[in-house]
Amino acid sequence: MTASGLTAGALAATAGQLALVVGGAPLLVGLMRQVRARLEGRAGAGVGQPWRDLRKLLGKEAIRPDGSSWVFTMAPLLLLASTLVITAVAPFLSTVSPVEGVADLFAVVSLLMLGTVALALAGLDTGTAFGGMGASRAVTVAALAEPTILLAVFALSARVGSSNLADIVESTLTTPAQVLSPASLLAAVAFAVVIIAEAGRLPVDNPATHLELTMIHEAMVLEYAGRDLAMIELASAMRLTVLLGLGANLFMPWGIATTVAPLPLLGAAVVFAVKLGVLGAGLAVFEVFVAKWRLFRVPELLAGSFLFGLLAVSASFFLA
Amino acid sequence: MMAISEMVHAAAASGPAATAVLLAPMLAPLVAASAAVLVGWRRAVSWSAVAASVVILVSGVLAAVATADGSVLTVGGTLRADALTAVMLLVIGVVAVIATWSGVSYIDQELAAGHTDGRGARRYGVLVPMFLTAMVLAVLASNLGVMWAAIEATTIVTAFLVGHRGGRQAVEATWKYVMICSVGIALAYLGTVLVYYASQHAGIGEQGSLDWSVLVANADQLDPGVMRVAVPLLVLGFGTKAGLMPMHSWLPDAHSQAPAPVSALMSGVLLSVAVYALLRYRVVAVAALDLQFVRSLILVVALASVALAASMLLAQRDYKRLLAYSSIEHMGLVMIGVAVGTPLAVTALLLHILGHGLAKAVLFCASGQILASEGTTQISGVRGLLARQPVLAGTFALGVAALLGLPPFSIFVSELALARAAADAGLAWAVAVALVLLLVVFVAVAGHTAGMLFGGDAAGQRPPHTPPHTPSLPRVAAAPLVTGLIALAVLGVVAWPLEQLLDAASAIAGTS
Amino acid sequence: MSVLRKIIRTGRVAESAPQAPPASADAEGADRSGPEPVAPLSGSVQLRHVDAGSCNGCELEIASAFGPVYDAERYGLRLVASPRHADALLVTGPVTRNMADPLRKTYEATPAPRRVVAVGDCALNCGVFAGGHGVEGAVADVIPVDVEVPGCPPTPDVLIAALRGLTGR
Amino acid sequence: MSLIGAGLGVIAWGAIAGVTLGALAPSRARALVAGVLTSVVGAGGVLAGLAALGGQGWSLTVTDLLPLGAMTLAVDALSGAFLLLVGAVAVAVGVYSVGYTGPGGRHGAEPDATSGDTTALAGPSSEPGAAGHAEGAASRTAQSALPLFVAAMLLVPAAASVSTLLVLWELMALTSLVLVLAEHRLRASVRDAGLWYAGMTHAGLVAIMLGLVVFAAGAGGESFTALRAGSGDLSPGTRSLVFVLIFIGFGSKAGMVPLHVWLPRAHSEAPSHVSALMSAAMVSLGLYGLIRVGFDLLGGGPHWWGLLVLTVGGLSALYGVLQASVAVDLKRLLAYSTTENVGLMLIGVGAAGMFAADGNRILAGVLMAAAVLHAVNHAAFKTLLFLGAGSVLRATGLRDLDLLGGLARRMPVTTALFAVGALGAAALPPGNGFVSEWVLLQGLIHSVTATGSPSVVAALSIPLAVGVVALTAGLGMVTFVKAFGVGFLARPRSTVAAAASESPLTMRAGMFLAAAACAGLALAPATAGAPLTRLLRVLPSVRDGAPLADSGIALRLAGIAGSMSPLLIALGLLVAGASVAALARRVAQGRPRRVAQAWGSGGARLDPRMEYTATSFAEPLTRVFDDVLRPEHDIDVTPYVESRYLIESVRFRQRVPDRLEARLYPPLLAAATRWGQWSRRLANGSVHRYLAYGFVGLLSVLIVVGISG
Repeated sequence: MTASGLTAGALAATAGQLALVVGGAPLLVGLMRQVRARLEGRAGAGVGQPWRDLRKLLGKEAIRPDGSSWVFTMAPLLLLASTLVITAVAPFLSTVSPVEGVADLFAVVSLLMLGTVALALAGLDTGTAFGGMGASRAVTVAALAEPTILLAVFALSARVGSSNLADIVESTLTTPAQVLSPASLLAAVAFAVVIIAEAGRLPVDNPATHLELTMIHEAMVLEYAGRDLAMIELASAMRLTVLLGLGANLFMPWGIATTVAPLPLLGAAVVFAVKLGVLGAGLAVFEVFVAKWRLFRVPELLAGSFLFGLLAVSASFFLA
Repeated sequence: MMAISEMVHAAAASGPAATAVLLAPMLAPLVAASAAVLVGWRRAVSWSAVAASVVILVSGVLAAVATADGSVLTVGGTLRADALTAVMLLVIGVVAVIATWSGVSYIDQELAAGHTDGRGARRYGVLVPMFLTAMVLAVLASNLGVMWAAIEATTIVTAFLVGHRGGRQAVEATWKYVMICSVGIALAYLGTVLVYYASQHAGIGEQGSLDWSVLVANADQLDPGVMRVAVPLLVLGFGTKAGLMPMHSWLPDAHSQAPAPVSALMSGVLLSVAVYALLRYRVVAVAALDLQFVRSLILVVALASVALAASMLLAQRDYKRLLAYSSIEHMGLVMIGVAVGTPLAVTALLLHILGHGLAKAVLFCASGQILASEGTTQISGVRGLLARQPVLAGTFALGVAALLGLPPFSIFVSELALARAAADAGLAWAVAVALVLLLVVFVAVAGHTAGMLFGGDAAGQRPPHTPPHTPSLPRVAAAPLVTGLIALAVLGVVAWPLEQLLDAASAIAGTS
Repeated sequence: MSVLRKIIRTGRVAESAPQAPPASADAEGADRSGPEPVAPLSGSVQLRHVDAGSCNGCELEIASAFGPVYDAERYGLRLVASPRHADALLVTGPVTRNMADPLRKTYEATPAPRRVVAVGDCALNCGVFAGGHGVEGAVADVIPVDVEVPGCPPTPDVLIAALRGLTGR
Repeated sequence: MSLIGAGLGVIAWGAIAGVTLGALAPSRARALVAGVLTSVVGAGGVLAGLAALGGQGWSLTVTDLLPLGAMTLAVDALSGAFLLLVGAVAVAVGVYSVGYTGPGGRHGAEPDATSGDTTALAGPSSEPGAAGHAEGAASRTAQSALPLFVAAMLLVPAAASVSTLLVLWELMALTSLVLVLAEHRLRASVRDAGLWYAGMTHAGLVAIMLGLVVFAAGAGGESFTALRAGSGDLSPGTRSLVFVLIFIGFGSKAGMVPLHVWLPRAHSEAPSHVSALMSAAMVSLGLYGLIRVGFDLLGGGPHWWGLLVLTVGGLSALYGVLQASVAVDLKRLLAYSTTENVGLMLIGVGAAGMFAADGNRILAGVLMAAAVLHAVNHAAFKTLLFLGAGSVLRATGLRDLDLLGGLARRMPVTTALFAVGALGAAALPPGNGFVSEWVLLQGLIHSVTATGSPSVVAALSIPLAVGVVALTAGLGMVTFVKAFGVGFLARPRSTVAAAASESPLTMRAGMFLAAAACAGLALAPATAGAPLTRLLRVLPSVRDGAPLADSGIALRLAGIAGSMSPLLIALGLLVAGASVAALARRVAQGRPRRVAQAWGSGGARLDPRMEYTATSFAEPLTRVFDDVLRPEHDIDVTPYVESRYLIESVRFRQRVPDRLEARLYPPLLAAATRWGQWSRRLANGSVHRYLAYGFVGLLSVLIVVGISG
């Protein structure tokens, strides 16, 4: 394959995973809701419901609260943009990427935080009590989750000697036994907790609540309507997808293409979709069994996962 | 520069010029004093004291130029000037100029305020120049006995000046001053006699000698047993005059009660003249005894003085006493230099003496003005001075900054050099102790003066938009203070006018 | 694990969906012609519930409509917290004096295109509270009403049928 | 004449001109003169710094200056980095100060003492404190001290002998003290701040002086050349003593815990442009001193030196960021954030020391480069943030975040520029703080693979360090979301905030310069690669390799795997954002957003008092870190006189004091006071007693003489 062919293929891979995540993220959310509905004995609205919601929101009027500034209108753009950038750089379909070396795992984590910050600022900018409350809670949770996620990243990249996403994935592919190393397992647990916290799932946050006082994510976006809300909804779904996708490919990368030939890419897309579906369904099942925790128990959860992260890192040192 | 130097050298070679250089600083104040005796306190008389001080300063400069290469000026067998003397003459001259200069307006203010009368003013006009003469004599005397006498003469003169203001406190201060210094006089006398005894037994000269250069030349023949007793006595005796532990206790009272210019002279010069005496004796002592003994003795006294000053400064309530204790602290530092005694240490301590003299002159004169304007010497009675009297408070603040050892003022470089010298001599522990004590001093003094200087006036009662008071410090009072500060800053930045002289002086007094 | 056992034992409790109403005009009990399902809203309607002074009877029925048995969510309906997110207001009860202004504000806060569903007799004509000293009037007196659901309280299937007219599913 | 010489000449003459003209200029022109000269002095530093980083060397000895020593100056790449840093900060600050110290503005006014009270909504009723202002930062003293302060800071990295360094160091302390005290007439707290600052800085000086003097005595000379040559002659014990002493000394200037106590006071009470200079430039000179003496002159040391620095750095980072995250005073928040960032720099330096001791120079080089890079980045964003805070202060007279808000619409430029700084400080991409934290983390990550079999200490300390960096990053994010979100967004919480107007042009220009520096550092950090390599050549123990390979737009680490391209990330964000925006515009079909009243759950009109404040924003964190922060609560319940069951008013106050300070310093001060009170008894005025002292003294001396003789 020629160099230009390689580039073209890599571009295709990136475009493919962008399309897959953008298109699939609402479906993943729909799937999770559907699983949950079935477990609750309900029929459910169908996997495509989030897409229907988005389509409707795009046609609706957008509203800006009196007294807000450019931050309020820019925040959804930044949230979506940062998620798109993560989607582009993460190795979901192929380890070969035209944007290799642009962003490593630290950068990805920080970009996720950037989205959180954008939304928190927007919540504050509304000038409402709920907006401020949501922002305060969201950044508190994020601030406590960030150390955990960085430690998990550290544990993963320390053994590889690189925080480059593709390198980590390839290293796991070549030596599968690594996955079962204590460092990796501990990191996986820590990472799982972080996914729950960052994506605003139970027991940290209840995505389906209507009670403002219990909200975190929802409270920040109470003022958004129409296309702005659509962007936020899409971005939130994508963030969940990206987090699950990272979890899947960092700890179970099998199926990912190591070339950019069309067939492996297609296979990788299918495998990736299946992995996400399984993970999403699993998360939904998990959510049925837990209730939302009191806000001030959340730090305990995160502290626990921080400890896991620390153990993972220490393990990677001692058992390297 | 060269031309002047050659001129002076040519002059020094011929006796009369040297005589003029050495006699003028003693005679000029006497002329001023007799003028005061004759006509009482007049503007011209007060300026004549300034003129006499200028004469001292000029002869100091001439002596410095003449002796910076290590040569010695002598007049008969009694007066002698080497580089070390020249430095001291400079110190006396500089401080005297500032003190007498600000004395001009000070006594006028005292008269106007009714704190003193014509007789008091005349007495002041007579005694201050005599005080200067005595100190000049002390540094010029080639005989250690004469030096002792001259230093003790200052006690007599200044006793009247301390009591100048009258009143219970002043009299009490005078009483303490006389009492304690008499003890010091006696101890120093005893020490001097013992040295004389030792020199007699060593067969120096005909019947022994107290001539410093002769003693130094034959120091190794002096009986160590006698010198071991003599040296502590001298340290305690002259230490009394220098305000060192444990004979320091006259100092805070005397300095706080004396008229401001006199306090400036006492603190800025008198103390260091006593140190000068010890510095002369140290050369003899080190040669006669072992270095370790002399060093430990002086170091203990020095560190104890700094420690005492630091303790007393912590809870000080009176700003003139604050300055007095700060003098004890600085004399302690200088004595650390004496204890170390390496050329670098001597250079540093001489610069320190000069810097301290200037800073104290400025500060005591400024505190006199503060007393005049605020009517109290209590620290808590003065608030927000910078807002009301920017010039006065500014000079006071800068003086304190200089005193605390902040650049660009020369005390910083001399302290630094002292620390280096001590560390080089293997006394890093002493440096550590001294620096920590200095930190305590710094915090204490800074805290007290910050209370006096900063804040809105009248404890922030004044709203910020009323116009500030006009500076009420008269120009004639401000000029000497500002001059002193500028000199202090120049000394701290520029090396050339003094470096050679100080090196020559350190070659005389320093031992490695 | 007991939860899991229960889930397995219970299975699906949602009743099978009744036939979608052919047109909203046939919606049961609509005494004035409801609006055509608006195109952008088709398939997804978020509802903001406003209790304007209800006796809580209607609330019970609404809750049950969104419960497992009737499962209103399967038609693309969802209750939301903010009127900004809502496409339609679900107003119950007669409008009391204290709730008139909040109701107007809620209506104002809802982005266009927006619908108002008046639920229950009280919302339609104040029911037994008509003429009460604290009652401002029916919902239609305060904000324009698009869909009316009569009944005291309306049963969930009636409610759902009316709401399905909005989603078109 | 080399460029460095020219630059230093500009600095010296600019400072002299600044003092003279600042003192002589009429009050109307003073702000302009002082500002321009400050910028000129800064530009001299930038020139010299760039030349030095470009590979030039320079040295000069003037024996006629500085008695009992000689003014010895030498500039190498390490000096160059800090010359550039300080100079660049000064340029921006100089431009800014023209407007800030010029006429107008509320920053001279007494701040609202009743913050948190209901009356605060009324705001200070006094008119802009023009007169008070002239007495403060615009006073003759303050204006002429400004260029001198900058010059002193710039010359510190050029000093090449112990005396020169210490003189300049103290000159810097004195001039900064004068500037901190500039507004002493307006607020009583200024005096306390000045005192704390003076005391702590002098304590630092004592440590540095002692350390360097011992060093010089052991090495047999006081010039840096002599120290470098003689450092091998020192015994290990002496070397460690020197290192610990200078670490304490320079650390106190850098604001590490527990010597940071002056920082929140001085930085918040000083005029804002001075805060910027102190926090951004002066603090990093503490880092310079540590690197210069520890790694250059001493040439590195045993493993535990690094561990000590790492530990203190970690504690500083955590404690600083925790206090910042709950701070309510904007400038205090920024000051604590300085402690945090200094902690991060120290983590880098400490880890570098550890790996250097292990012989891993490549990794040590990367970590050292991370520390220096972070110092530069911190300087850029902290300048910007303090200048932004100054603009707010000038416009409103407020530093209290709880009373601010709504500035985004009233001061759009300030808000946007502050956002740039906050992005950098929160260490989020595409900000500049992210870049250096990334390098730092990379260095730490590779400690596993690079060291092979790491020691137990390293295996425990490095993960903890990573945890600290990570937690710091998270809490830093909270801090700056709070500072920006509460301070600038939403609706104003007080009438003064509602009446704010945009700052004058010069102030905006100064902030813009700082923001441009932030952007440059954020997007093209790889250009720092060659200068950093040159800098590391100065330090023997870390000098192998080139830490940042200059590979165009991507930032690559040499010797270890790791790459990231901030420019492409920013570009990606821009492209993604722009295309999403374009799509959204298509979808919107020209329908504008409706402006509606914020949704207040249908209740009455939203009152500004219903908004979340900085205090409430930080409440969850305060609870989470309750054990460390120990906030003080104070509840006053006032019942009606008729019945104690009927409550008329409830007042709740919460303060988060500095625990560390409260634990350490009051006992010390109390002990000093007791000591002082006790020693007063020594001088009770009795002549008998005084004479007794003399006799006891005489007796003991004679006894000692008798025994020893």
